[in-house]
Amino acid sequence: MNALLGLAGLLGFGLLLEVAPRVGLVPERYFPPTSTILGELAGQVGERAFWVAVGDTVLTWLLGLAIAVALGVVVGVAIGSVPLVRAATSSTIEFLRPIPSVALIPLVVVLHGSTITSTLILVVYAAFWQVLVQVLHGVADIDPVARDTARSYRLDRWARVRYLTWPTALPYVVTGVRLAATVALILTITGELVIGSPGLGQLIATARQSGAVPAMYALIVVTGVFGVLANVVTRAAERRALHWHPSMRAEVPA
Amino acid sequence: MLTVDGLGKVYASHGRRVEAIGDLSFEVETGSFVCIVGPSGCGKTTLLRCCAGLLPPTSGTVTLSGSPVTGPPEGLAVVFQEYGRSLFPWLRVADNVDLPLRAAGVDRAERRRLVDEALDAVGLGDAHRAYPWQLSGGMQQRVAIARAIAYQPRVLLMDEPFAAVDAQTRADLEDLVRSVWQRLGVTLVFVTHDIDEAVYLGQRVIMLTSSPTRVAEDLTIDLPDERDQLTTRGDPRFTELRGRVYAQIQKAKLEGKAR
Amino acid sequence: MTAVLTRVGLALGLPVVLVAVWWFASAGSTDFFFPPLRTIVEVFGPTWFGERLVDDVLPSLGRLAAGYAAALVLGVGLGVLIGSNRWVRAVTEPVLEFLRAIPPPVLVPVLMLVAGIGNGMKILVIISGCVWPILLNTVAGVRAVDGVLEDTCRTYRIRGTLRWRHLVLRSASPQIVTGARQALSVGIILMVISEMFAASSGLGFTVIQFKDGFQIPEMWSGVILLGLLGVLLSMLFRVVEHQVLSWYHGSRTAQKER
Amino acid sequence: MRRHLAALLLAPALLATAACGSDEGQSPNAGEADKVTVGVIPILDVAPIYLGVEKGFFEKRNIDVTLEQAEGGAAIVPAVVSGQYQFGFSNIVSLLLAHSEGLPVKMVSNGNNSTGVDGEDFAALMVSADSPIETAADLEGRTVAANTLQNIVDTAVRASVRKAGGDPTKVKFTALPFPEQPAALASGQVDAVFVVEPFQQAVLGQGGRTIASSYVDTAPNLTVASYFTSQRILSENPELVKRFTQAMQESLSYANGHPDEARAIIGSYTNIARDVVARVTLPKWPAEVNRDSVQRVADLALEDGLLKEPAKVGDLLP
Repeated sequence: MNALLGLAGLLGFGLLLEVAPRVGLVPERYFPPTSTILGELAGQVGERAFWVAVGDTVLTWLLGLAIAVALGVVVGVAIGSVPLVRAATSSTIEFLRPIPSVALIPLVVVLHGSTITSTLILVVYAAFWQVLVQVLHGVADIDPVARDTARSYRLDRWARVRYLTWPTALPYVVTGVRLAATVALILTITGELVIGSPGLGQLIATARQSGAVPAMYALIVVTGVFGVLANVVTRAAERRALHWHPSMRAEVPA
Repeated sequence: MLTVDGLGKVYASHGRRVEAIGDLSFEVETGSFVCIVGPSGCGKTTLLRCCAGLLPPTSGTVTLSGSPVTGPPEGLAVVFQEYGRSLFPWLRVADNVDLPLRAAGVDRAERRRLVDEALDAVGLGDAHRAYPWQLSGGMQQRVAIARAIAYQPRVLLMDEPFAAVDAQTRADLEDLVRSVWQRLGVTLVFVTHDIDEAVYLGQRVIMLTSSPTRVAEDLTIDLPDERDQLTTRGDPRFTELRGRVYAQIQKAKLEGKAR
Repeated sequence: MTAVLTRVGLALGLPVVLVAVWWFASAGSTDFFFPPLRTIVEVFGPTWFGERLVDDVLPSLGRLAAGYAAALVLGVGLGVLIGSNRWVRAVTEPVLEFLRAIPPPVLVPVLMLVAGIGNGMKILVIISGCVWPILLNTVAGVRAVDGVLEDTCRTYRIRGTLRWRHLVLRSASPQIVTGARQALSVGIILMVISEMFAASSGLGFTVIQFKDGFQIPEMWSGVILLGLLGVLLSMLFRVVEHQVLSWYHGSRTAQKER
Repeated sequence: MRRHLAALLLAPALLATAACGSDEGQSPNAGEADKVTVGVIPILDVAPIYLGVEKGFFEKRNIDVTLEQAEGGAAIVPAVVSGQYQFGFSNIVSLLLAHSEGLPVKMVSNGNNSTGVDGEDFAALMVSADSPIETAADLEGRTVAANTLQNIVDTAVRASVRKAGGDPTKVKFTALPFPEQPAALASGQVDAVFVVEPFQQAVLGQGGRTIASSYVDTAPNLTVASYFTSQRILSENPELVKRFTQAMQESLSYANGHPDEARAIIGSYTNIARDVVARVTLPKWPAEVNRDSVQRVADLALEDGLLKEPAKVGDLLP
């Protein structure tokens, strides 16, 4: 039922955007009707350049995400497992985290030019914090009784990480990955758009430069689809990883 | 007078029909204290929600002072079982009590007086500025009762209000409810699954069957009006009435299982 | 006393060490793109405290404030409307999910077409990015209003404005705040990006100008200023959140202890 | 601190993408062609190097050229300095600025020059048909769109304003890419634009009118842009630079002498429509840098406050 209503909503939205420019409610030059956008999209899908761009975007996105997750987990577990280190780093983390990643754009451009490396740096920087913070929460969430039990059975450090820290932190890691995936996608496209590294963002910039408005919209739709996919996939992964967990955690203001 | 006439409620979900209430009829005299008991899961809460106008019945009617109840009627207050969820956690105790009065358009000075009186009456005269979650469970339920008192309802419905508080607090709260009823002269319908509580509190006890719920028996409690935890519960008549209610509920349970 | 000292030491220790490391490691730097920290600090004051504060920094912050405020009003307003009606919610949900999933910066070129290159465009860009997290979180929050509280309001005939103010908005406020926090970081990003596209003033614009003019220490100082602003705004947000949600954190702690 | 942290974080990223990154410090193997990457901007101005590559002027000097397109001169300069590109193309103001800020850059060849003919240059300061603006002096208090600020464009526009008797400090500039300028002018978002070909044709097409040929106003036969390299390449491999300069000079001369072939090659690396390519005004491509014009631009940049102190033009020129 809800799915049907939602579909109706999508269709209605598409119809609205089709009709509004046609009847002159909004200028057609700036708001091409849905059919034009979809036609343009179909045209793009047939082109090699489009798929190359998609490939570049996905590569940057996933590579950035993978690096951020790996770093976030390793650094998070390392910091989180030693209370003193955690206490000593918390102010630094709280300071570095809100630094807007786009502030780094001029720096990376100067250092690495319009390359994928530049965009990757932005992506990794932005996504890393999402993972790190969740991992730190996760490691802090270890049940004290379980910890004492592990100690009393004289599990060594590695076994503790393997059987205690990791399972406790896993749901948080997955949540972190979900949040990081969204942020990473935004920064990937932003980097391509602003820095000009190859990918969908750069195609949008090119479309803008040549005044190809429908192409711009078509590509924006594609980025939206990527965003939805990222959400759906990571949410499903989250449910899978968490199904055994007592609380399907919602993001709470921390 | 609160009249329940031929009340029935059927829940339909996922293609399954669940008949929660079969056919219920009873009356509650104005100013009387009626307890409703029944085996767990017999639709007590459903009945109460129908009476409060929170849930439309599938069949039959609820009438309050001659007018049918189609939505929450004026002059009716409810004390819910889940005290933790019925108080606004973002409002202080006094503001929680005050909010319904503001909605009713009572002027500021009068509201203040009513809130003070109500909180004093439940023994929370010094908790005005606290947040509900800073109080114990029993105290939170006192706040909910104070809110009902300050509202000056003609009818007060209570849905297993003490199910989740400890035994000692519970005894105190029972006495509190009795005294509030006597002082305000409200019509009080008190739903509980606790047989002792029902007999101790009410002028009448209406016993329900398992669902689909019907009235199993309507019993007048002929204990003296002045009740207290020691003497009333020690009274042989109390034991006798209690035994009778107990037997009836056991029977209802067995019948329920047999079905 | 020692406890306080330890805490201060722990909070300041690492940052001081890191800055010191940067300071000394870069002291003799001859790499054009990594000027000594000392040089950056020296140019920081003259670069930003003066005309640029009025001409660039404040207009940027003004646009951010305007866009963010508008997004809050719009997001909460629409969110409450959508969240309190099951049908509207079902119909709009996929559309909203899609709109939210669009990376906000890609809207900059489109909005430039529509709204030109002035303040209006930049504010619109900020709104267009900030509104989604607020809107969707509000919808979720409104939807999750406690059933018992809802019943309480009904029986006590608490309706209209009182109900919106004291039930719906307050119930949803933890989620609204979550959305507002996400929106703030998106807003800062968009403030900078919108100025990188077409502008004659603003923080993002100025930093790019420094880059194009090869004034690398000044550019670094701009990057640091942006970072400091991000940190400052997030601290400000925390203060506000503490005010708005003190009941929420209190009740959660109380629940955990029970 | 952030930088160090970032570096730390990014070490794996850099390793992983080393393949797409730069391969600097390559040494020429005997017998094999020297591989060089040249950063260019996809505009008319660089037609000679494309033509030269096609004609084999580089190949016959044992240089294997890869042309990389970048956003603008300001982006190419750091890439050349860091060794990502061996040579680059940039307007001379960006080079003067870079040089004055201490970046080790050195011009190696002329890039392109204005036609020197007022009203018939490949770039123009333009207003819309119904604009009250008659001369550059009327731009006081108005907004002019420039593709990027702090380069030859705003310097040239200020030169036009000055020449027309106006006060250049009172002109406001907005950074807006060339392709968007015609629309911005038409919708009144800016009062004037400074466009190069083919956007000059676009503005003409919508009825716009030229109020000044700013490059002509700046200096006679102004050298607008040039090819450059880094001091490091120059000192490590002066002989390669010499060969590159020779190949460039041959390319420039050839392009200057064969405008039709230049037009044809423009169509291959830009998206400019064929009929527009046929119409555009081409720049001039002399083989030698117009030294006086560079000095003149340096003086103007100093006057405008772009440069803090007089540029050592002699150090920058080839």
